[in-house]
Amino acid sequence: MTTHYLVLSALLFAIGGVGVLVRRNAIVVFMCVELMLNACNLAFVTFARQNGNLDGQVIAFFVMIVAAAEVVIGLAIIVTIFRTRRSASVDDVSLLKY
Amino acid sequence: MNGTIEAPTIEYALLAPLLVVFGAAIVGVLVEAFAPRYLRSAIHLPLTLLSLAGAFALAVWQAVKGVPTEPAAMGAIAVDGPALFIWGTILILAFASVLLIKDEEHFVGAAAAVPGSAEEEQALVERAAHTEVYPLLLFAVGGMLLFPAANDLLVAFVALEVMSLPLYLLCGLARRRRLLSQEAAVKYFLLGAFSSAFFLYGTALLYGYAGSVDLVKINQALGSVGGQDTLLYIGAAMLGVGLLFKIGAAPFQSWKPDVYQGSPTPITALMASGTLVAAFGALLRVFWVGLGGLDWDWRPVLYGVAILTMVVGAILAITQTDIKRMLAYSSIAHGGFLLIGVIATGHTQAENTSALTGLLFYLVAYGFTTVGAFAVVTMVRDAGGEAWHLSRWAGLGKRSPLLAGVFAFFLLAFAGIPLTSGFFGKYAVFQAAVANGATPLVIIGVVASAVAAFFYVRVIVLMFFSDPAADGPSVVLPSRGTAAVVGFAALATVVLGVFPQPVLDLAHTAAQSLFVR
Amino acid sequence: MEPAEIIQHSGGAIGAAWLMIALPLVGAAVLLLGGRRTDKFGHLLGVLMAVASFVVAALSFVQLLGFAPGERRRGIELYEFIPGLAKMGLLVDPLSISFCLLITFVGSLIHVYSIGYMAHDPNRRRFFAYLNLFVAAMLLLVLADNYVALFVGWEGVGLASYLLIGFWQHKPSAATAAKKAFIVNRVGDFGLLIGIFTIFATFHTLAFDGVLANADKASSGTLTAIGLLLLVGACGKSAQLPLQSWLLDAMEGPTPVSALIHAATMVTAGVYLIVRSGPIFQGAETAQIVVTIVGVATLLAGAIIGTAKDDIKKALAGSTMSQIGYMVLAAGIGKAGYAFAIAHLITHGFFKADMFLGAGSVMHAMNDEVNMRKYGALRKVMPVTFVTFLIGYLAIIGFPLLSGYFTKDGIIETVMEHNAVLGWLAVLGAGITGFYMSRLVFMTFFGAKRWEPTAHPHESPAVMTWPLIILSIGAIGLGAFLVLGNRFMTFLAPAVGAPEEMPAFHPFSPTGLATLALVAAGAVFAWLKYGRAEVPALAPRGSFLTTFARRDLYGDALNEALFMRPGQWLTRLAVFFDNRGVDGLVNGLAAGIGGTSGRLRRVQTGFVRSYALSIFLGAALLAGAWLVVGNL
Amino acid sequence: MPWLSTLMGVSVLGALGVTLVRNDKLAKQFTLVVSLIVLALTVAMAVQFSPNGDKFQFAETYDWIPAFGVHYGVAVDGIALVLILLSVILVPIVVLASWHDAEAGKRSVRTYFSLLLVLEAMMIGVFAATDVFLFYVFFEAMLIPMYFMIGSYGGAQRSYAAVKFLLYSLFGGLLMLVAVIALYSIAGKGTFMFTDLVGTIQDVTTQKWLFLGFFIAFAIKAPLWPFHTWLPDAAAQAPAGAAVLLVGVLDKVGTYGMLRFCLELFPDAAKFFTPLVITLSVIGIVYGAIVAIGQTDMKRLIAYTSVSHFGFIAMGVFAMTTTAGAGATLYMVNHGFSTGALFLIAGFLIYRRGSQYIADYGGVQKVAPILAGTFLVAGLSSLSLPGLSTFVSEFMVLTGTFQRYVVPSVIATVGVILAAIYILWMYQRTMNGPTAESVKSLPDLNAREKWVVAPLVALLLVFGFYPKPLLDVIHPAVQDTLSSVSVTDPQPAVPVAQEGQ
Repeated sequence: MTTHYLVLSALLFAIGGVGVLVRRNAIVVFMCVELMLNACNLAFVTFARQNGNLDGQVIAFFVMIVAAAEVVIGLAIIVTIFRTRRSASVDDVSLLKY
Repeated sequence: MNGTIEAPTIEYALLAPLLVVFGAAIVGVLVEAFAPRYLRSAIHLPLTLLSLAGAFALAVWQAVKGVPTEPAAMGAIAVDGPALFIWGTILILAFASVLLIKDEEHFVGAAAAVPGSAEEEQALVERAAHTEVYPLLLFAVGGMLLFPAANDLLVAFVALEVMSLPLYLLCGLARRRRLLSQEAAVKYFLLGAFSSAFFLYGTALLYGYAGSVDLVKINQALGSVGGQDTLLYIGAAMLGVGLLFKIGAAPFQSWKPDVYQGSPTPITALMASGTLVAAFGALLRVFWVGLGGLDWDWRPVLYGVAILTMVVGAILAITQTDIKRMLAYSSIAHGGFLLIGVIATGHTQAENTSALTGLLFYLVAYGFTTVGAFAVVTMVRDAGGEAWHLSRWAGLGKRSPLLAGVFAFFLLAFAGIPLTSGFFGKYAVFQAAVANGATPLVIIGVVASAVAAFFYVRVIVLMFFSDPAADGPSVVLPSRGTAAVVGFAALATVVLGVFPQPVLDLAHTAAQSLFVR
Repeated sequence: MEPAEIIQHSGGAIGAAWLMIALPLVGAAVLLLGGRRTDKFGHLLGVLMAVASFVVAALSFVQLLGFAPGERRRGIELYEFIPGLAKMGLLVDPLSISFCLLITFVGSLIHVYSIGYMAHDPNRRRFFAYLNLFVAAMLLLVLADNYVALFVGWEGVGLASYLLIGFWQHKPSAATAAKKAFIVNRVGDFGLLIGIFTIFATFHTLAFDGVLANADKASSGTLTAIGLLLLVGACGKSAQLPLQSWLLDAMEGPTPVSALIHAATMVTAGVYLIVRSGPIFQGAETAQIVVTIVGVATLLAGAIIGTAKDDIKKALAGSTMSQIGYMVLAAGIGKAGYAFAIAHLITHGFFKADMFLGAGSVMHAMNDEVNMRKYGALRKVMPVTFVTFLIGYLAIIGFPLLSGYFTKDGIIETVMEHNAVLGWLAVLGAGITGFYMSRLVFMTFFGAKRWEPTAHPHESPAVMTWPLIILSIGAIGLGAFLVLGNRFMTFLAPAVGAPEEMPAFHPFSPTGLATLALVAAGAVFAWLKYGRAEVPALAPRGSFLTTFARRDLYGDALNEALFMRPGQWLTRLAVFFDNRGVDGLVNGLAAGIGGTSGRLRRVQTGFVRSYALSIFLGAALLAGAWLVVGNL
Repeated sequence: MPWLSTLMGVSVLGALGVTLVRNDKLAKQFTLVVSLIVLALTVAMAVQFSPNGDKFQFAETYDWIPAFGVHYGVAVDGIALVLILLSVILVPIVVLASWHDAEAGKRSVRTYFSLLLVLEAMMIGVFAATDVFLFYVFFEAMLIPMYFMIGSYGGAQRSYAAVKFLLYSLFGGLLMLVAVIALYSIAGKGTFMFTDLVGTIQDVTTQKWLFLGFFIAFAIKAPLWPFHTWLPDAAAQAPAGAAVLLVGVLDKVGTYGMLRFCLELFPDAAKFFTPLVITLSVIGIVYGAIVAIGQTDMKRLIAYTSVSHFGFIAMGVFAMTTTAGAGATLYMVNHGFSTGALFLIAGFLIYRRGSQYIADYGGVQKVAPILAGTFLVAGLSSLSLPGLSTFVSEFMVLTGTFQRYVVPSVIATVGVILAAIYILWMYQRTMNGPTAESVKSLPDLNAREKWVVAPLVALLLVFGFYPKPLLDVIHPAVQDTLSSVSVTDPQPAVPVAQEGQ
């Protein structure tokens, strides 16, 4: 029955991935990445249960912390560029190309 | 298991270099918090340099004292020959980058201030500076040290993030061309996070497959566990995505040119040298140790990736007009060449050792030359800061022959002309590959490097054979640090090109026992 | 009877035979390197060297006579030239010594003559340097004891001839003529070279004694091949068909050059080669036949060309071709013909040189006018020239008891015995000779004055007339001396062999009479047309035959159509192909890569999301690939 | 005494010294002195060479990179010796000839001459290397100084020419690198020493692949048709002096490599590919000559004549008869002198008039007889006139080839005719005829230039009549090479017992 959880996590991961591809707003894109991380967490926890050891659950905590740190950095950067350009659309930042 | 958790044992001595760097970083943060502004950089610089030097010394002491054959910290971190060698390399490169950072020129006064705004003006006036740069850099270096030494995927993931997050910030702190710098930061951040998500998911799947994230255990599981191969393959692939992203292998190379171009040059130097070395260390460990039993499966895949990377790197570089962007593509191409070494695993330990030796040597050679090249880039400036556009480099050979000569020498090393370090790097890797039957790959490799030679040569032509532009860029008198870096890099490139034996021996002893299992 | 063995020799004049070559070589070197400093005495040095070399030749000749006939082939080792291929050595035997005497003697006379002829030329020193160079090379050619050394001399004389034809190189015509001569000769040398390769491949030696003594051991096929290849070389050097075209243009050179190189000596080298390689030809029936055919064809062609030329030198050049045709014809017959061929070669050397120098003295007098239609009635103003020229004329047409009579008649007789058709053609040739030579003499010395108003003809200075006189003496007596009692044939026998029974000389043989009759007819016809009748100042259009002759039997036209134009076309094509084709391919490849790069870098759009997409797809690709590989 | 190392050392130190000299004139004189010292030393070495002694003499071998089995191994056999002699003789001449070349572009004179000396050291090294890897290193590293000499001091199209030259050769070199590596790992000897590697590759298929790897590199270097198109550009753009070293020496590395490595390391493959190589050579001989006839630029013309000549050399090498092989080796030397003379004198002419185009000249002979005369001699040597050394070598090559391959050598002999056409026609267009206005005031050769030309002409003449000294050195080496390829000369149909033949 754990497979359902795995499927769900895969689904979430996919949604997150697609979200990154389709959404323009940097914040949303970033949220999608977070979603992917959480999908991973779900997978970890599930596997922890499946394998009957705690590592997976421990790892989940690690991931959350890392994700939190990522948020800090991420928002800092996104906010800066928003202040500069008055827009959070990732499609506007395309000076560097070719 | 009965729920009780016994306290872990940690070999602090083995991890000393890591701890020194991280410790220094935290001290740095405290300095930011409590030291008065005017003192900060005065404290930071010696602190950073000393910590790096100290870490290096410790690493050397470690190596002299005898390389441990057991993973440390409950099997989380493996301080083995290759790891120590890579540590040494990264620390030297980081040291060099710090020397480049030293002259504040490169970094923005107030990152929060909107470009062209009053605040920025004011920041300039009161000569404000973001001294956080140093602790950030130390954190990044710490991550770089941890990444290749991580013996389980979780540590690897954490190390990856610890290495990346500070870099994301540092990318955005360029003093000039701030829009580009910030853009680089955003791109690097989003894509980095994206790719690390893949890495994590891969970890999860492998955990699901092997029931552990410990590389050794995973490797053992490869044989035993059956029926879940799909899990394994997809997991391994996802893991690969994360790692290949960091080396900038095609098709995951797209971030490299933009980020290298946008970032402050010293940071570019650090990323192009340190990050690459670290990433390759990790890649090697994951694929040789974690998926060692799987090599018949991943070798063909990496085969394709290597070819694609070399070709894309070489071909796209030809038409670049921005020096940093061109170097970025060149580093992509070199990533491809290095991948050849990763693939050149054989059946006997000796064969693997020679492959690993070649790879390590290549990393050293390439790292030093790269730092040197970017150091030169920082010195060629005009009104708007560094003169990035190649057309501005025309006739540099006449205005300042020495600098142009050195740079030309670096370029020749990149192109792999004999009597430069680059040649022996390529040679060592190619030889290992041929010895292990990857000759076709090598042939593609040499063709690619012939193509690559074109754009290195093109720059030389610009610098020496074409006449200088009237308002050509001026070469700033280098600060002592920068001069030292350039000199050191040039020296390394010569010495490794003429007498590679000592370093080869060193790499060989490091690779002797391969990675601990 | 077969040629005698070669005996290694040292000491005496023969031992010092190399001086014959060295002396003029030194002269040339001194004059060329000495530069202006040697201007004052340059010509004297040149003459001195030529004469000195004649002295050596004469002494060697005397010493050679001292030996018994069977021991008159003396080989002199000098040094190892090309290890494994050839030594540098000389072969002094009746054949080579006869050439040496001819070359050095006539050569010296022409040197003397040139002092006067070139007196007013600023580059006289260089002229003498080249003359000396020529003499040296020619002597090496005839003295060499192997084919490589022979080839060295062979091309050496070619070089000298190139330099001397183009001596007035500021004249484009001269420069072109010189180049043409050299290139056509190279075509001949092409054949000679391959001949030499074949010889080496067959015998693994290039020394005469090695090759010729063993020629009979080789298959006749090989010998035929070698023979024909050598013949090609001979044709080039001796202006035989089909490589004759250069000789007429070569008249651009100063007249002494025409006399020495293009009449007396160099052009006869082909004959020497054929005679020297006798054993090879004797083993190759076909080759011999081809030789005789070439000879006949050329002797007629030359004669015909001679009939139509108004340029006195070109007329003489035609006659030279024709006379050499006789020699080649004789040489093609084999042992029976060799002696006569060489004898005629020697006498021809004298009387043709005599006439060329005469023509030179006439031109000298008529400020370098060569068109005979502008001459006439010169016999009164320049008696010496006239008389000597007349002697040469009588000699060449074979007037009884003069040189040509004996030698040429000898050839005709021999050919007649060998093959009637060839014989009668030779006779016909003699008749034509009678006509065109008479025409030449009448137009030049008889009839009315047709001079340019500016012309004030006068007799040439003694330094020029004395050589004429000496040469004409040779033209009178030499033939009788050589032929009567087969003196020359017996002398040559050790070198080239001789027929089993010596030919008896009978003065009034039917052939001889027929020849005389034809010659007389020709002369009379010429008298009617050019002696008595008024010669038009402008050449009349003339019949098709005349134009045919005037245009050198369309030889040049043929070469142009066959080689020059296609050649130029081919060159242009090749250059185009090289730039567009070969190089284009390379540059195209480079451009292709550049273009690819230019298009490919567009993929790097700068949009984060497209990068993310590439990563996403990359991940999918990687996973897919892995699954595929893993499940194989 | 470590002769070869000394030679290289002296030139390298000289190169460093030149960069330190401040004044240009002094730098030139210094360079000249250094190159003359090297020449003297080389001659001193050459006289101690015993032709019938060991194959390799003056050998020095030290470990360089044990990890790769790479040695610093230098020594000479007859072939290498004469080529080194060629190089060290040409260098001082080139120095003297390029006295003013470097100044044309307002670029550093000292750099030019120090590059020249660096190049000299590398030229010695590449011929002396007895370690395949060391050979490769020199083979590639040589490109760089030449690249800078062409690129910085060349004509209008210099950078295009320089890049083309570098990339073309580099590409070949990289292919060779693969072959070198493969040779090492397949031989499995753990060493790169040439003598140890000979005969280690037995499998014919492997031999073929490795042969191709080496051969293509050498064919590009030599250059053989159809890899030749870089040469005309490079030679036409390079300053005369550099062009001499490029065509006279650097390209010889290609043909030398064929003789030394392609034949000895891969005998079976060499035999297998002989028809192909001979075909390419013959095409090159005729094609190069025809294209040369069509050139309007003097230096390009000379370059194309070299394409033709390299055809002869390659043909001689692969004919695999003693005569042809020795001839080819001698050809390498003579061609250096003769083309050297042609390029330099053409250079003098171009320096005076400032145009490479034949059409801009005419009647020079009248105003500058010595220049014209020497030019003619050089030209005649290029069309291999007997009496000049080039004839000996060409004759040997053709004779030797004819023993085995009749048709090719006959076609090749056509080149002899074509040579007469391209040389004499160029001479006529530049030197003969009415003097062109633009050259009316052309000065004749000055003392320095005479000193440049004199030795070359002397060498051409001396070896033209007395090639024995060179051939005595070359013959044993070539025979040794052929015996290791295990071929024997074809026997004559009519064997004639000849002493000393």
